[in-house]
Amino acid sequence: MSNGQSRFHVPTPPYRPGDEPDFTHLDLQKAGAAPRPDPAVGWEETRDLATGLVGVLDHNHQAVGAWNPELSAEVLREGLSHMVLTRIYDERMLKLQRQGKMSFYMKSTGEEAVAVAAAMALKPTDMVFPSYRQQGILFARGRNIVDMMCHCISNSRDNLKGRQLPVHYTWAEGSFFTISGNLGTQFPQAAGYAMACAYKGEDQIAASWIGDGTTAEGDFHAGLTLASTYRAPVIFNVVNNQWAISSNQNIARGDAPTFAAKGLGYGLASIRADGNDFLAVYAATQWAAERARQGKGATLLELFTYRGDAHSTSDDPTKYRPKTEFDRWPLGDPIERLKQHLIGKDEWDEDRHAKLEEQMTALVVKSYKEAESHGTLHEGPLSPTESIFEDVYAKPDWRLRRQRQDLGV
Amino acid sequence: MSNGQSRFHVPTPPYRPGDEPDFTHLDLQKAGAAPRPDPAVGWEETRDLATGLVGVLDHNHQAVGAWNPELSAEVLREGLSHMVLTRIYDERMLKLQRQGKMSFYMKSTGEEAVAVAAAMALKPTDMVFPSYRQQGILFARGRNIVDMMCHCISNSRDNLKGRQLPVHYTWAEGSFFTISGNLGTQFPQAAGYAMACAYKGEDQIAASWIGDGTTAEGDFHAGLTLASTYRAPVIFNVVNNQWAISSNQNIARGDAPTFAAKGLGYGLASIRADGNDFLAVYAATQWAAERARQGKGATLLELFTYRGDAHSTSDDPTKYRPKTEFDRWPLGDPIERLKQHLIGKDEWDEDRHAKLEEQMTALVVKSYKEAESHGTLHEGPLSPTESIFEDVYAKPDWRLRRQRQDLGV
Amino acid sequence: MPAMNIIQALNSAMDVLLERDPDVVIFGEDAGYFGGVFKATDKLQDKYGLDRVFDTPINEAAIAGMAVGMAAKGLKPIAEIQFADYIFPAIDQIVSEMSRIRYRSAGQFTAGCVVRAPWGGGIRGGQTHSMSPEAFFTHVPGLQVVVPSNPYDAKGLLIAALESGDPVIFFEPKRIYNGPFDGVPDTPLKSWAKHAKGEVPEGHYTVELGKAEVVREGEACTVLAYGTLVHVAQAAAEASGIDAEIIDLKTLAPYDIETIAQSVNKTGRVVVAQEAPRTSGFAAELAAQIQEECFYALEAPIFRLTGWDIPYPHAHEWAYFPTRDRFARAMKTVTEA
Amino acid sequence: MPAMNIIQALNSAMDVLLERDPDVVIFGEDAGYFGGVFKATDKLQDKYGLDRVFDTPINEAAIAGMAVGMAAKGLKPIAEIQFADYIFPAIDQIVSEMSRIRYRSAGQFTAGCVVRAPWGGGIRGGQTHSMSPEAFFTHVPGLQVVVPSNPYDAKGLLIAALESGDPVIFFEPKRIYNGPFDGVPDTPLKSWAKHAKGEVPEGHYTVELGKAEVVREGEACTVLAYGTLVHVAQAAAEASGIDAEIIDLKTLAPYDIETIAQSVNKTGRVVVAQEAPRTSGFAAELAAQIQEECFYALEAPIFRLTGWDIPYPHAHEWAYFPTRDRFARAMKTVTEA
Ligand SMILES: Cc1ncc(C[n+]2csc(CCOP(=O)(O)OP(=O)(O)O)c2C)c(N)n1
Ligand SMILES: Cc1ncc(C[n+]2csc(CCOP(=O)(O)OP(=O)(O)O)c2C)c(N)n1
Ligand SMILES: [Mg+2]
Ligand SMILES: [Mg+2]
Repeated sequence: MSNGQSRFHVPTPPYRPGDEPDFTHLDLQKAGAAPRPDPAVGWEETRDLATGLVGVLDHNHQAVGAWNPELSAEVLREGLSHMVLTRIYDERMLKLQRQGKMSFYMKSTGEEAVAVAAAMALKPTDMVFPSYRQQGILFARGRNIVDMMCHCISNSRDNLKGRQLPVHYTWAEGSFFTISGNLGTQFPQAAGYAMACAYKGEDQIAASWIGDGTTAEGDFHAGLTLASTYRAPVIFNVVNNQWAISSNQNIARGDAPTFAAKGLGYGLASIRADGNDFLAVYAATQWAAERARQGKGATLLELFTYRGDAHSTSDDPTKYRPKTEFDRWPLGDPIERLKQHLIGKDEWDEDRHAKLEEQMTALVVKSYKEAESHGTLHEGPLSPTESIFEDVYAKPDWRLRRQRQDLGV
Repeated sequence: MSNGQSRFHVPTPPYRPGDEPDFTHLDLQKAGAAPRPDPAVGWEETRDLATGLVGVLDHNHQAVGAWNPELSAEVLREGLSHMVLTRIYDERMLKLQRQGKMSFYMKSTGEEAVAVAAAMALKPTDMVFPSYRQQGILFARGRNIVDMMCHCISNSRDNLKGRQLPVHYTWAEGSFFTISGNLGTQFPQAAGYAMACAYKGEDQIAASWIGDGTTAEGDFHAGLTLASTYRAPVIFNVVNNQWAISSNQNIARGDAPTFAAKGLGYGLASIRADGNDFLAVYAATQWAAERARQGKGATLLELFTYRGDAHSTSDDPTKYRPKTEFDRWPLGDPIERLKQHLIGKDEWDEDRHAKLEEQMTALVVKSYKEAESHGTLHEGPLSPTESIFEDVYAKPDWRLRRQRQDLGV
Repeated sequence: MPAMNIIQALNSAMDVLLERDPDVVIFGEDAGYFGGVFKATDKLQDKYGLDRVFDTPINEAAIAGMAVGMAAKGLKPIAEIQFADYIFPAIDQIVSEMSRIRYRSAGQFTAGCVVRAPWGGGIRGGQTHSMSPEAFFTHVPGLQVVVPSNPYDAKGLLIAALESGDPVIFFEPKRIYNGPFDGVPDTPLKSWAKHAKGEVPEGHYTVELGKAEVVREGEACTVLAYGTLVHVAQAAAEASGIDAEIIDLKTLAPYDIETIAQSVNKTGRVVVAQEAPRTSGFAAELAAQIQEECFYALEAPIFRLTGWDIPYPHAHEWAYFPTRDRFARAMKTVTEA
Repeated sequence: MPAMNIIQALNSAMDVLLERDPDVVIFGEDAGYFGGVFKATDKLQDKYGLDRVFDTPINEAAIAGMAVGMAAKGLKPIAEIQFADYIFPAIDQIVSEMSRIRYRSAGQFTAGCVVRAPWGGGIRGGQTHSMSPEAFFTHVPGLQVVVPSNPYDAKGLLIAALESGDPVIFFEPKRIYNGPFDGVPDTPLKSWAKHAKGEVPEGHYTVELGKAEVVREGEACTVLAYGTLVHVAQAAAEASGIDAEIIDLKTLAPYDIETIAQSVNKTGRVVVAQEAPRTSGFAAELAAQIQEECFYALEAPIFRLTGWDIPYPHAHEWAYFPTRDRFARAMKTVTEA
């Protein structure tokens, strides 16, 4: 009975703690190999893209092939800078969480390109419906870092009045929807939002992100079904970082070849791209955005990446996967790859990179100081206590008025 | 604003009341043309089957091609007889509903093969999780007709004690699960049941049916995801009768090519078959059952058919589709096609057919008389009133005991 | 003023809303071309176009999620769930999303919309076409819950609901769509045309959310009801001769505590009624609040008249339903206690 | 007897169940190899195999639906929902299916299983890791709802739940997984080892469903609580010196009306407590039933001590939570009224 032999099939990850990960057998389409159809093609033309892998940066960090978005060095440096900032910010916040400055934190280490490149390829007014792991979008859109931190430490300047867990940002001004703790709910919402954009005859589109594990939720199906039926101008991103807390991507994916392939079953354009390749993410997003703006409907993008660190501050990944897996992962590190690409083009060097890191570290440290001057979760000041009764409705009814009295605030 | 031009896309049916339906443009794969791979093949080998159309009976009513299940004339006559009985039963029950003998009814006119052929291709012990439109399974499995009727008229012998709407049958002895009024819930249940069969090391499998419209529900995705992950021995049938009450199949399907193609996104074997071709339904079910029993997991079968009559006794289909659509529908009528096939083989003739219809009508009339002798909904006797408090739990708690007292029964 | 039944009144409300505001959109299963299985959206697609009144795939979570997304962009969606029994697949989008968008974004985004659903029993619908799931939604901060009991209110409340800017769960007592019901199983259908609240203005008007109405004044006891049971209570008062004061709550969240307390303080005796199963139903909330609010005025235990703790049965519907006779017995119990 | 915390006690219960009955299977998100995010299923996959304790895709409807299907085939599933806040995507399968399989099939099929979920707040989890959605489930005929408050009960109730043959929603107060909590925000964590109910037998035993326990006898008032708040109530009684009788309900559906009524008839004064938002919470059911049952014994309004009608806030968690001090004030109010 306990012989480890299952009578139905339960997928196991390729490697568990103690194993030596070896990804040499992974048959990934070479960078530059995927053709780039016109963004207005029928979804059928994306079949091979859904099981292939759109890549631009090759193993020599050169940009190759039809998907090369031909970005200026300036834009690339900007992307690099946002990704570096994202990583340094994440590191710092983790440390602060360990020091008890905030209740919880979630890093995006190794997945910075997925957020930053996409945000840069979209218009700043396109509405994004992210999960909790696309903080890179905020940096790319120029969100004030102090404000981000004030949210994370739930202080008196938290724009969410201390109501949300850290990293569950909202920023309407930056067209950044309110992040939910409930997985996947943003997909049908993004479809609805996109339909409303089309309804209003505006050029704006919507984009949403969920993880590989979250594709299993009913709301994934809800979102794609809506988009297929109404040809909503929305981009659905599946960030396949291969882990959903402790469960490997194969628990959600089952016997499907890729997550992108699921889009084909809805008649949606579907592309799998190298999520650690800034240029590939940029190019795929650009393609999907163009398609959406042309009225050709939604695209499902799978961005193949690796969750470089723990799921959140609440788990220890060495308990369920090899420590060395990230290093062995053949698609590498998005920051390192873009950096090498720029260096290869003579548009960057190690010194400038070190300096960038220094600057960003200084910015983060300085910002945190300022943020802390507005209070911290444990020491306050927080938003006024009575604010817990606000925003439940446009106007509080008798129940909330009485309850506020009962609490004596 | 009301120019009928939508700013997002809202699919409309090909024809509305008043239009002349014309299906000559429909490009359906010819009977006999689809190859029949071994049931143990990888799901990838079913790609073309998912967008094609498995058919056996050609336009001359001859059985052709690799999918011909080569059934004996005896078995075919049995199938014909079950289908004829199903149709006559449905007609009779509709009439009785109109006479006020029952609160509600749902016919399966035009879709008899989907239920009957599948049931005959399965083992009698395979557990079925039907929707409300596969009453044909019960006839094929030999359910007592009087008992079926007693359920529909909710009388004292209703095996469900009057608790369910008519046609929401349950018959555990016949491995027929309890039908839900909530669409789609049976898909993950069937997957779980199938997993339990595998867990127990039994040969038994599960099969479930939903409609085209129901594929949009989250539970469709839940069921297929489970089956893909755990390789559950289950057959998922999508009965594409082209209408979901008033909405055309394109509201649920959107831009997807077929419903079967959705299975490919889960890595499941997927087949579209001619649902009005008894032999094709039989063969496809047999193939999927063999695959499941071999431990190769689930199959998604789309059975392409047409809902020949109203959705239920609560709607009037002439309000949303042309009256002539069923007649024009190129895949015809499953009963007529099997009848002609048997006649063509010299195994049947019009006289025998007329006699069969007479016999079945007599059986239904006689059965109803008997059923009515056990009461009807309006005149009683019903199951004892106090039985409403039974089966909520294995044993009623104080609340139910008191409530029964309060009611005075 | 034209006589309308509840369906016509709802249809008129939506017509008014669509006409006045291009941001109003309406959708649901069979709600487009067909006009809904109960015909509440009849002819509206034809009048306003395919993108303003349309059919949805059969996925209630998608319907609610789409409403949230559209509302975030400034549209004013009215989403139809075909039967209240089928609202459960949408409940995560309603409980965890729709109700909290304003709160969790600290007012940066809102999700003002209406989710309409035919509700309640008495139509031989069996366990999946008869539910009264209002208690679930009254327990969710951020939601408003409305149940009209007549054509005039149905229209005025629906317009007020959409104009409130916050999400409203709008349950429609389908038993009385076409006429009031006295709670006697075999009474022939009456028409709204003969009922004062069957007169419905053509144009725009609102009935204020959060306000109850005393529909019958009396001294012997207070009866709190909503939807179908308002009429059953009235019939019971007439039939039994008990001088009951009957309050039609109309809005359950937030309910009108003032009107309720005023009556209870006068009568000291209370029946609270619901069709839903007894345990943890909305009647419990009312009873709990009233005993706190009016403790010293109460002369008898508050009587909860409810459905039983069983799924809604099909054949024995009338053994489950709080009929006129059960109502009369309840009134008798509280007045004689 | 070994000292266990609640997690260890639950783990031991599942170990016992898996060991005794090959039909028992356990599954949930991260419940397999990792042993669950709270470690309730730690090491069980290793001990019993991949097909008895396993990970599921992140789809709560699939989890509940799979449990129904497996139970129909005679397995005895224990399904874990990672947080009670995430039970909503599964609620249609629970409300419309699991709870009704026995009823609608007239006993031909059953769906005996347990749905476990970490529940309640006080852990800085914010609005999506803090909910107490028990009221929803107590409103559903066919479900049993259980909330243990200590390791001994957790194990005995979980075993009894699975052996009951009917579906049980089993909510685990995660605030007290590792030790009781006195309702004072900054009290350092205490250990279950020092608590009488922290002693847990290794083997099989059950704690009867539907039975409450008087955990503190007293004369001044009756306090009804479950889960975390049982301990907060006790701390409040000690701190305030009010001679409260405290009842740990343990099972909410069906709740133990006898034990409750006996106490209320003695004290005449009642506090009912819940962490969930106030309106239509489970405390409303208790208050409604008690005022009916014990009307003439009541000397003061029943006091509902609850969370507010707002989503569970993150930073101001302790302004929301029914703390020891709010408890003491409530007891004072009812005893002095
Ligand atoms: C509805 C719901 N179920 C479960 C959870 C608990 N949970 C939070 S994150 C997570 C894993 C998500 O994995 P994935 O989608 O791959 O995203 P990633 O964290 O890898 O970015 C789970 C199970 C949740 N937040 N919401
Ligand atoms: C969850 C849920 N939503 C809505 C309904 C109402 N409803 C009953 S049947 C039906 C149409 C189903 O169409 P389809 O799946 O194509 O099956 P068919 O009736 O054509 O066999 C609808 C919307 C329901 N029963 N359950
Ligand atoms: Mg992931
Ligand atoms: Mg259909």
